[in-house]
Amino acid sequence: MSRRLDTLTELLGPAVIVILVGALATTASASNEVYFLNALVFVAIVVAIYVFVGISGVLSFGQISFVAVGAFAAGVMTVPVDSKKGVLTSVFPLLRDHSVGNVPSLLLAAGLGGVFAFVVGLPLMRLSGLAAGIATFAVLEITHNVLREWTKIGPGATTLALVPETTGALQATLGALVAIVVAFLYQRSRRGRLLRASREDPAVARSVGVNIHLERLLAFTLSGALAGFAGALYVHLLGSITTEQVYLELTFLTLAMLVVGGLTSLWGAVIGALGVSGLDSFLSRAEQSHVHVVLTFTLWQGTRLVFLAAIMALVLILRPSGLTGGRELRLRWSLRRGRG
Amino acid sequence: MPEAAALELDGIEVRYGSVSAVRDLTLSVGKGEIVGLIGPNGAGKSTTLHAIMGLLPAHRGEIRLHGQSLRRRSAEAIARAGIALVPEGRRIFGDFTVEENLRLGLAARRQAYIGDALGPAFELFPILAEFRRRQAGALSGGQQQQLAIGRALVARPDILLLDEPSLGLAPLAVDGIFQAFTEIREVGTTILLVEQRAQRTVALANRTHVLVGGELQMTLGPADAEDTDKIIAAYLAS
Amino acid sequence: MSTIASVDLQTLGDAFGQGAIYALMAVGIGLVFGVLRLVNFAYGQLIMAGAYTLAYTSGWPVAASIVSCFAVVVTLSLAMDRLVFRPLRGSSPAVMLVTTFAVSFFLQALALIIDLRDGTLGQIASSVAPLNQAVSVGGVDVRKVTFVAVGVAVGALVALALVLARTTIGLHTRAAASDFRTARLLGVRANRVIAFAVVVSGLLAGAVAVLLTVQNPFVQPDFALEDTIIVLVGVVVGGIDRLWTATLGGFAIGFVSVLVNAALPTDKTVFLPSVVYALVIVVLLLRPAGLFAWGRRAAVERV
Amino acid sequence: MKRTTRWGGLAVLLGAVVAVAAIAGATGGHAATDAKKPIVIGWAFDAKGQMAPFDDPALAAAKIRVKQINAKGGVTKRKLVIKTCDTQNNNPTTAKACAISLLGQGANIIFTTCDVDFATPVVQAAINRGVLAVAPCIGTDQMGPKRFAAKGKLAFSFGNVAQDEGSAMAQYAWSRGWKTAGLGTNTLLVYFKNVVQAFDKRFRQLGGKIVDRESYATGANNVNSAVTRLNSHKAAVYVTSTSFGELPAFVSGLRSLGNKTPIINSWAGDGTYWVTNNPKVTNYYFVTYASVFGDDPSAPVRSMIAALKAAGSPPSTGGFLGGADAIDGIVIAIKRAHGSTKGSALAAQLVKFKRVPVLGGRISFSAKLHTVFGRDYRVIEINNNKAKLKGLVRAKVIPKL
Repeated sequence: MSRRLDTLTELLGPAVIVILVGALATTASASNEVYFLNALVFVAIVVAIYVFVGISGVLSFGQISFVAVGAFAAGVMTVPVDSKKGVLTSVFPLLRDHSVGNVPSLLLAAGLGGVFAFVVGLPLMRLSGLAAGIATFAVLEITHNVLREWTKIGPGATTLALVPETTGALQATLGALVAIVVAFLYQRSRRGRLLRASREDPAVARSVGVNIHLERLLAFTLSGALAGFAGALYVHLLGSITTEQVYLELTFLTLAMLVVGGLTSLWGAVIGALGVSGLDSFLSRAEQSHVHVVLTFTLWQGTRLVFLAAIMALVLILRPSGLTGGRELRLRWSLRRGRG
Repeated sequence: MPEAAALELDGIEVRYGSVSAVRDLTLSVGKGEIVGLIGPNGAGKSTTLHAIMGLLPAHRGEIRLHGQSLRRRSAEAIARAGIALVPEGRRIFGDFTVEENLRLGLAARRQAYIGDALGPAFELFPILAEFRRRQAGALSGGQQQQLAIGRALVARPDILLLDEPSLGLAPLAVDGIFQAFTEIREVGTTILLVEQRAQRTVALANRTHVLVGGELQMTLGPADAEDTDKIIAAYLAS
Repeated sequence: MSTIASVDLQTLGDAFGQGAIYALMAVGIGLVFGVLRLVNFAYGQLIMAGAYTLAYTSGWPVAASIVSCFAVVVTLSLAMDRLVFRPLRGSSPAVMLVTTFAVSFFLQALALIIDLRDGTLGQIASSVAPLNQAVSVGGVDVRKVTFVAVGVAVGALVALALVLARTTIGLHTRAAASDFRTARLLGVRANRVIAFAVVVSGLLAGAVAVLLTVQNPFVQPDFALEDTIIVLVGVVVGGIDRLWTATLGGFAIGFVSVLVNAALPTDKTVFLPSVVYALVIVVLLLRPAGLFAWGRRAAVERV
Repeated sequence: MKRTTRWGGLAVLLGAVVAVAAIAGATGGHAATDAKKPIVIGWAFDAKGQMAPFDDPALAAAKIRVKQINAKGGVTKRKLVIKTCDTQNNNPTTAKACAISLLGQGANIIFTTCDVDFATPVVQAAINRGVLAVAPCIGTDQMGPKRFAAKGKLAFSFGNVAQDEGSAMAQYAWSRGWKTAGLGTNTLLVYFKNVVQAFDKRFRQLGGKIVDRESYATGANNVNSAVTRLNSHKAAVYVTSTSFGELPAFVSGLRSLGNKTPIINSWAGDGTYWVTNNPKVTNYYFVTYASVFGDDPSAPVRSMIAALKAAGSPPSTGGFLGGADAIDGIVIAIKRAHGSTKGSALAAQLVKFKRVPVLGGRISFSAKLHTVFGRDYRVIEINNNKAKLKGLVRAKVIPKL
């Protein structure tokens, strides 16, 4: 009974909070709505990273490559054809002469992200530890370099503009929910549990016949698909994208969100993404003008990042296991602790 | 006892999470004594040594060195207070030379030394002096054990804790090690010896405590060494 | 014909200079990793702080300017250890790494505020610029900084090697890097060893700040950030578990980047990162424990 | 104890929600329709980030210009008002929120930051709503239909277009009798690349010879290699377009190798804030909007610089002029559109600009080029770290790239 309730809250907790943020977005002013939608898109990105990094325990700096591929694929394929002829002059005719709608672009991004992750993961998932971290980072660098310099597949170093801004409150909320539900189903599935077991003890997992390489590859691919999907949500939110926007800074920021929230739980991924985005938006607004929350806050111009970084560092120093302690949301607490 | 014992454990309890590995353990080691601690695997022998070294906190009870509580002291501080542990598996630095390994032992030495600082090790185990420039990892198992004991001795500790020093050694090497214990005692160093070789330990030690399931089961004297039944009974008493 | 040969020698000089500077950074990063098992992403910001110090003191006598650079970097390095690394000891590697991201961003954001006070972004540090001048070696112009960088790197590495091999603190540091728990059991003082590593790594960062400003005198908040990332990659590729393999890794990635850049046709140099990182992936797949970690198995499951 | 840790997550979450919710309570204004109401210029810019050194002086000059115009009664009897919003180092989310917020406050025209990539979220927010988007100093042809297709009709920049600048540089080099050139392209920005490409094309048209083409990129750590290779190709002039750390690295790198060949740079190389004391910067040229070194030939420009100094924001490069020129240009367009501030009406006027006089001189736009061309560039030479006006040059041809 209590276990079933736990299963329920594990999914409902993140879902409810995301719907709440989505609902708040619709009540906010047009300029503030952007911040809420941005937070929801970040939920999707961080959950995508969680599906691999959180569940497998292997650190990857490469997941933003899949966000980038998703964003550019969805972006390039949704710019109207008549605009493309003028602005994307050097791309392959196939890309220049066809466009797809919003939903197909999201699916396309997810598919491409997944395929790319699978291809990359095939050799790389043999690695673990720091070697895996650096190899995935190399993937990020190469992806960025190619997207930036190869003008046959996109705008190259210039901004991809004119992307339809279809990520409104509804799409952002649904998108975040999709990521959460997929992550939940995966971590509850047999394969997800096997991979998690291999994180706790690779030797034991191997000895009972778990093919760690295969399980990691699966999670990597799923994570890549979700990341591509999240990238599509992102480009449809901003209406434009540059290669710099889906590169180092986003990689560090989203990883920080995951760790601040709690690396090892879906709840942690969601809380980290919302918490840090919320704090960032709050500081951003406080720098623009006064913000009233019980007290009135005003920030000196230019200090937002100083405070954001300091607060993140402080959270990690005081609570190294993250805001949620890396545990899923549980409403009924028994006296026994989760870990034996 | 008029004088405080060199080392006293007073009703200590050590826990791993919610499981207690050692319960209500009280024992004392007098100056210059060898005290043995034997018992089946998982009885809490190593745990006891780790608690003494401050590697694990004592959940309850008190550990005293010369009457002074060791509560809240770090491992490095306890080492410098005069307790040396020869850890299970020896834990020598295989990439380092024999001499470097011994010099590491000096980290815990309290007073300045005259002459060869590594003397205590070389006197006891001349082979170490001969191999001082060799890589420690290249030594045989018995020699590595001698190195680990020598490394502990150069700190000139008041109390030497040994965690299964004979484990995995050839019989001849075991004889050498046990011989060394007697010599170490003769210099006045107190020894708490955790061992699996029950009979030899009982024969050597002033007293030998049998630990079963984390609790003190029985205490044997050297006279009991020949009484195999008694020792077996103590082991099975869980 | 003669032009090509001279370009090659110059390129080789540049490659050695770059490799030497990266080797110094690799030691700084590797030393702290050795005792703390912490990958310090914020290492570049130590160098950045040193470079800003050089810029803001460029009116001073060169010696005073360099001394203050070292003072600032070492102080910041110790402060980082005290305020961030020490509370994090024993945390998971991922948490430690991500915290150093935050520290890195914090320091960059702070530098941006300080720098922008005069309405321009970037400060010039040119007190040591004469080192960038060239000397003619066999008809080829080679920058003095190349020799200085190689000289400083070799000197610093030899000195460090001697300290590590011959002194007590060196012995204790090596022991701590190899097995911290046992070292502490033997009475090795953790704080002293860590302080040693942190100070030495700070001194190296100070030296790198001086050398990097010679080549690139314009100091901005992201100064040395790119270099740090590349060196971190190089360190892991070389083998982070040991100081020497880590150092070689740092040297190799600096050296190879310059050579690959020179080998690429001009219109393809934009793909330099792809080539270098593809090499990184290949090496990691073939030798996951590190390119120079002979006879070691890939059992490093740390992050 | 355990209880608090377990509920800690929820508490933090609740806090976050409250914080986010607090942001929701903002204002939304209504567009001014009354002819007597002021003309609102929404200025989304980077106040304290990387682009601040470009954006801040442009805004400061624009503010002074607006004050001067308002003192004379404004435009078609309407006053000009500048409302600003800080895009905080051009964070794309903040930039978009800024643009929407300024439009919500009734902005008739939206100004944006001096880099087209950073500007895009703001530009799109404006042009999607039919509002004119203006950049004071973007230097590529991207601020217009080339980037934003049909909607790009509403996007303009008062910066000088790279093609024009590179062409002017080539003309100047040729006029000095420099017949061979070595090119160093910083591939980071389209602007950097276009300047050098335009130089390349125009210089060869004039009969010059390119002896070497090297490239490097900010952040790729390869400027030294490019310098080394350029040094081994003797040329009468080295050409680059760069700023940031690569500028001093490029110049002092060549000089340190004992190479004394003239170097010419675009507006990107304006200012002396970057010069190194050792080796000193010598024989270095650049073209720019205005000389900030006290010797600009135009009296109005000199007095604008004086006004900026008095306002406490002395300009470090000529780029400030884009801010003032943009205000002048907008005012002329509004007058010619009979007081309309509709994006399409203003754009229709702007594309007809042919050598229209503004504060900094005469400027032109065309249906294709929404970025200024035809300016009289100030050629400045730095010798021994001292900058001095050397002459003026205007491009005769705008090469097609």
